[in-house]
Amino acid sequence: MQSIYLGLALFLLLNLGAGMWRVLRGPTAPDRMLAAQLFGTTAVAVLLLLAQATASAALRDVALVFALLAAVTAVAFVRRAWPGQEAGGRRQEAGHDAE
Amino acid sequence: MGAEFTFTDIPWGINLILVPLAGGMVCFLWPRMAKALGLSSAFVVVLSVAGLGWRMQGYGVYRHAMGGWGAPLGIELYADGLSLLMLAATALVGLGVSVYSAGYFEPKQSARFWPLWLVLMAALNALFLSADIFNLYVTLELMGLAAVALVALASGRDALSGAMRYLLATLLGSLAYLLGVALLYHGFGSLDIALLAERVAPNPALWAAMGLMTAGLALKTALFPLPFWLPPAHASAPAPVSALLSALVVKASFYILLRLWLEIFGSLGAGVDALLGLLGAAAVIWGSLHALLQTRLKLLVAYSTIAQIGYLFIAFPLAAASGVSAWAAAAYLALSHALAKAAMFLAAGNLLHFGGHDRIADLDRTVQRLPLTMGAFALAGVSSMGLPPSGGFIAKWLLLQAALAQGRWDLAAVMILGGLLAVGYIFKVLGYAFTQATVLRESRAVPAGMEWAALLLATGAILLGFLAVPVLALLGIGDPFGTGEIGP
Amino acid sequence: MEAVNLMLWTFDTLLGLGLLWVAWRTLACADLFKGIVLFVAFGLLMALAWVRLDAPDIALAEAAIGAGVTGALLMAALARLRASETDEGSAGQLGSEGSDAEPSQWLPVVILLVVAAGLGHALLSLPPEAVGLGAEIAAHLDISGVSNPVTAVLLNFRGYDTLLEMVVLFVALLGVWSLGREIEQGASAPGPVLDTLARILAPVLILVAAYLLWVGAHAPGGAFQAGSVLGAAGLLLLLAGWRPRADLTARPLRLALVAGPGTFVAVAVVTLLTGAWLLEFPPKHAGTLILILEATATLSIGVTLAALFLGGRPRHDQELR
Amino acid sequence: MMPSDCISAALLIAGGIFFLAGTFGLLRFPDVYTRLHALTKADNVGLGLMVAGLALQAESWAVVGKLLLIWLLVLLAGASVAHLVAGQALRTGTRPWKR
Amino acid sequence: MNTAFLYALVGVGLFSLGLYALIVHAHLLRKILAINVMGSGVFLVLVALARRSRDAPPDAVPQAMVITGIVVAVSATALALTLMLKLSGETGRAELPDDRRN
Repeated sequence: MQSIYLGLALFLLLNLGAGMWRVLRGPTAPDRMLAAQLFGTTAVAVLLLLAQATASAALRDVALVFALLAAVTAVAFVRRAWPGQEAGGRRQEAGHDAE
Repeated sequence: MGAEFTFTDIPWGINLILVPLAGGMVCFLWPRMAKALGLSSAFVVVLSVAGLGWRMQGYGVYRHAMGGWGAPLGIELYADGLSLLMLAATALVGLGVSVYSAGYFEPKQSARFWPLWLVLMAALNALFLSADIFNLYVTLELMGLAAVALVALASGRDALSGAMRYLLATLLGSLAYLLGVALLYHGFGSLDIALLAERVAPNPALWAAMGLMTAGLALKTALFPLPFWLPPAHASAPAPVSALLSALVVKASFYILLRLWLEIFGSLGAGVDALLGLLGAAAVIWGSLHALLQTRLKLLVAYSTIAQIGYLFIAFPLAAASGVSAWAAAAYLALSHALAKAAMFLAAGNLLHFGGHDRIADLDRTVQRLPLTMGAFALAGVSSMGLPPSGGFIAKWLLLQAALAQGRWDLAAVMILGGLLAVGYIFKVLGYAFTQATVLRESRAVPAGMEWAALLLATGAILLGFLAVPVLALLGIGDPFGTGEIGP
Repeated sequence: MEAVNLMLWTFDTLLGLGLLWVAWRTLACADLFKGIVLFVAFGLLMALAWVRLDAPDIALAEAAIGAGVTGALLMAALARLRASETDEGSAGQLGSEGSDAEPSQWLPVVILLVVAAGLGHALLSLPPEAVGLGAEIAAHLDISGVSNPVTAVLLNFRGYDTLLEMVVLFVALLGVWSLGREIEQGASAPGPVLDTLARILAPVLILVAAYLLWVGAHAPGGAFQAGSVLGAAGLLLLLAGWRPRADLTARPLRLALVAGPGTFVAVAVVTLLTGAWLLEFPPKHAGTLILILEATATLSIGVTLAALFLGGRPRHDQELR
Repeated sequence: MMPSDCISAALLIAGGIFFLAGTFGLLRFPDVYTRLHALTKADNVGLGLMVAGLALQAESWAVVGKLLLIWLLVLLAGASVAHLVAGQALRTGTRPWKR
Repeated sequence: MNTAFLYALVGVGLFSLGLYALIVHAHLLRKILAINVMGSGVFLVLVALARRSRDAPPDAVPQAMVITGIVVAVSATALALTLMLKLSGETGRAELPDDRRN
């Protein structure tokens, strides 16, 4: 059973690496943010698997905090980093965000 | 306790940390009381340092095991003569700056200044008392953030960019220091300086830790060639803050460096201290020349700080070669420079307040109009130039003696050249202060407290010229420099 | 067993390389927003690394602060930066970013390679057996008042560090407040979804904070983790457009901000008066004292983080009272 | 291997496949709205299956509860964030992809 | 290679990467990110080296130091970000003046 947990954790880590491509590619800010969201979920799964594999219950608390904080970051993104101005949106789409 | 509680039992060392800390928090809660609280805290700190000195004279070094655990598990406070000297500098400069600030800041600024300053005072005292390398890191960060926030109290782009540059430099220095802490802990299994001193053996980890910590602390001390952050931060800050930074904050990181060298890195040999001496010599020349070229008074004083820091580092090769007196000279210089430089910045602040500018060429006839301030500047200048009678003279004389005794003519020549350049830039200011103006400019009155604070600090720097014997005796408590004797 | 070890080894290697790669992309990419998202991902990977290093306490702190609060702080700062730069009409400066992204200085590269090689050599030369204070801690854990060794170190053995560290947070807040008032953000109304989300998540966050605080005595968790989660709750409420009532942002807010360090100083004074040493907890009461310290520290850390997120003094704060 | 082990292994692997599908969608789908769709697959179903698989192995009901709580939180956050991102994307003028 | 040394070397790598970025980038937000990456590297070294002997229980002192360090880092980051915003409000750009050479 342990090798299944660890194998899956390893597989999800590789999955994370693949998702990183979307963060790098974009093209729009929400694309990057969605990829980060998937990162959060994947990390939660990895932590739960490791918790079971290494019999350390504390990792489930880490996963819990992850799940909560990923939501806060995403809300911060929607409310702040992506203010919803026409101009800002178009510039982001063009692929090189303004500072 | 009750009946048995005596004067000796008062925890002087602890007061130095807790009183300003509590004062700072109360200031934040009740801003109206800030000024009164700040002044009384500064006063209590002076009393506590006196009490600590008195106790140490009777009973030797001061130790306090935080939490009662003691090293290696817990953190220990430790004060010997060197710590006492730095604490005294903090207390005296702190009192002077506090008196000055009571008149300097507008009410709004005052409410922001006092909590930050009191926390900075607590951080400095905690730093000088700490005997634990990680605790030193925390005090370094506390000191750095408080200092940056204080610089940013002056609005305007110069102060903000100065503060930002300073923040980045201080964070970088702290991180390098912390990586050194990691290497020392994992190499030798302790965070306590005394225990580390027993355990260290020259190996790559010790070398790497030495490199990281020396570089990080040298950056924070603004040693040449890394002083780029100092002039903008020190020159654009409010005057009392400039005084605190130049007099105390850069000395604090120098103090840690000195401690580490005395206790831990001393065994690593001569190559590095020769390099530090070379950088120090370069700093003396570079800083003095830049000071001479400045047209703004506060920038001139800031560059002069870089030169004076150079002298501190010249002590490294001299002390490594033989004499203890080089270390004593460096400590003496740190103390007298603290007083003199604080006085200079406060005097510069008075001139700025008075005329609305600090252009050196336009300091016309300030001697007649602000005699106390110019007197303070002149007296502080005497100490900075190293002329007798002053603390600066004693320190540089000791250093020069050490250099000559070892045949280091090159270092001696640098010191003399630095002194001559200092004469140049101090007299440049004084010269303009005596000139007649064709038109009288508008001016604002300077509160008496601000003038007297500067003058008293400068007088202190001069008085140190007469107190060499007792001060060096105090410095010898606990034998911080590792031999049986101290002084000339 | 071999297969398990190989998998763990592969996991570690991939994670390590991933950390370096994400850090490199974070710092090298031309687009700042992308950099921030990558930094959040970096925090996530760091938390996994802490787990692999048997440091779940740090993993919790990293998950809450590194990947959460810092990410939100950075995003809010970037949004404000863009707003201020468009206000200045500095559209002409957009081009400068390109030159910044392609630094071609070889001297720093050489120096840093030398530094990295030297440090790597120093690390590898360390003895293979760790020399630490693990045994010392284990020997004193039963009289520390808690059974989680990390909490014992933070609140008892090295409690003085923690006192100063609470003050560091306080100083950062003083600095931010002295730089000016909060920067108003012209964000649109939160809308029903965000409002509902905040209404559900904020209480959960507060409950989780309380849980972490309580569990910290005997399992991973404690004041910092709890405080950061509490801070995240505050952040979420602020993001959902909630603002504290005017009468709360004056004295009560300031009291909450100094509660942590203030209690620490108060306890320090009491221990000094009743015992011989500062912060010396009698073993019988150590557990209670630590809980009191942690509870107030959690409150202060949470409130301070939320206040730092505002980026300045709240609107209704009166400075001179 | 016990029968419960087999079931939970199957559930875990199925969860892993959904994660893979989510990443694949994130990489291959043409615009932010369709990618949102992919993301929710991983969030809801992938993590759900993994949680189910791990819950079968859990040593106590408290652990099962915590696992469920984590899943619910991720679900809630994922759904709200998807909604917010989609709404904001529409408002900022990102056009849905058309064939 | 031993896990402990692997992560410690990654820590050194992060420290160096961050230092490089701190030196060559002009934009303050990047400099702040660089400082944070450097900090993470230092923390990693601190904790990883304590795991050299895997049989013993983890050493809590480095872990406590890192938790302290993380709080210090977030404080410094918050102050730096506010300072950066003030500066860019004042000068119109989030860079240090004549910082092209550094």
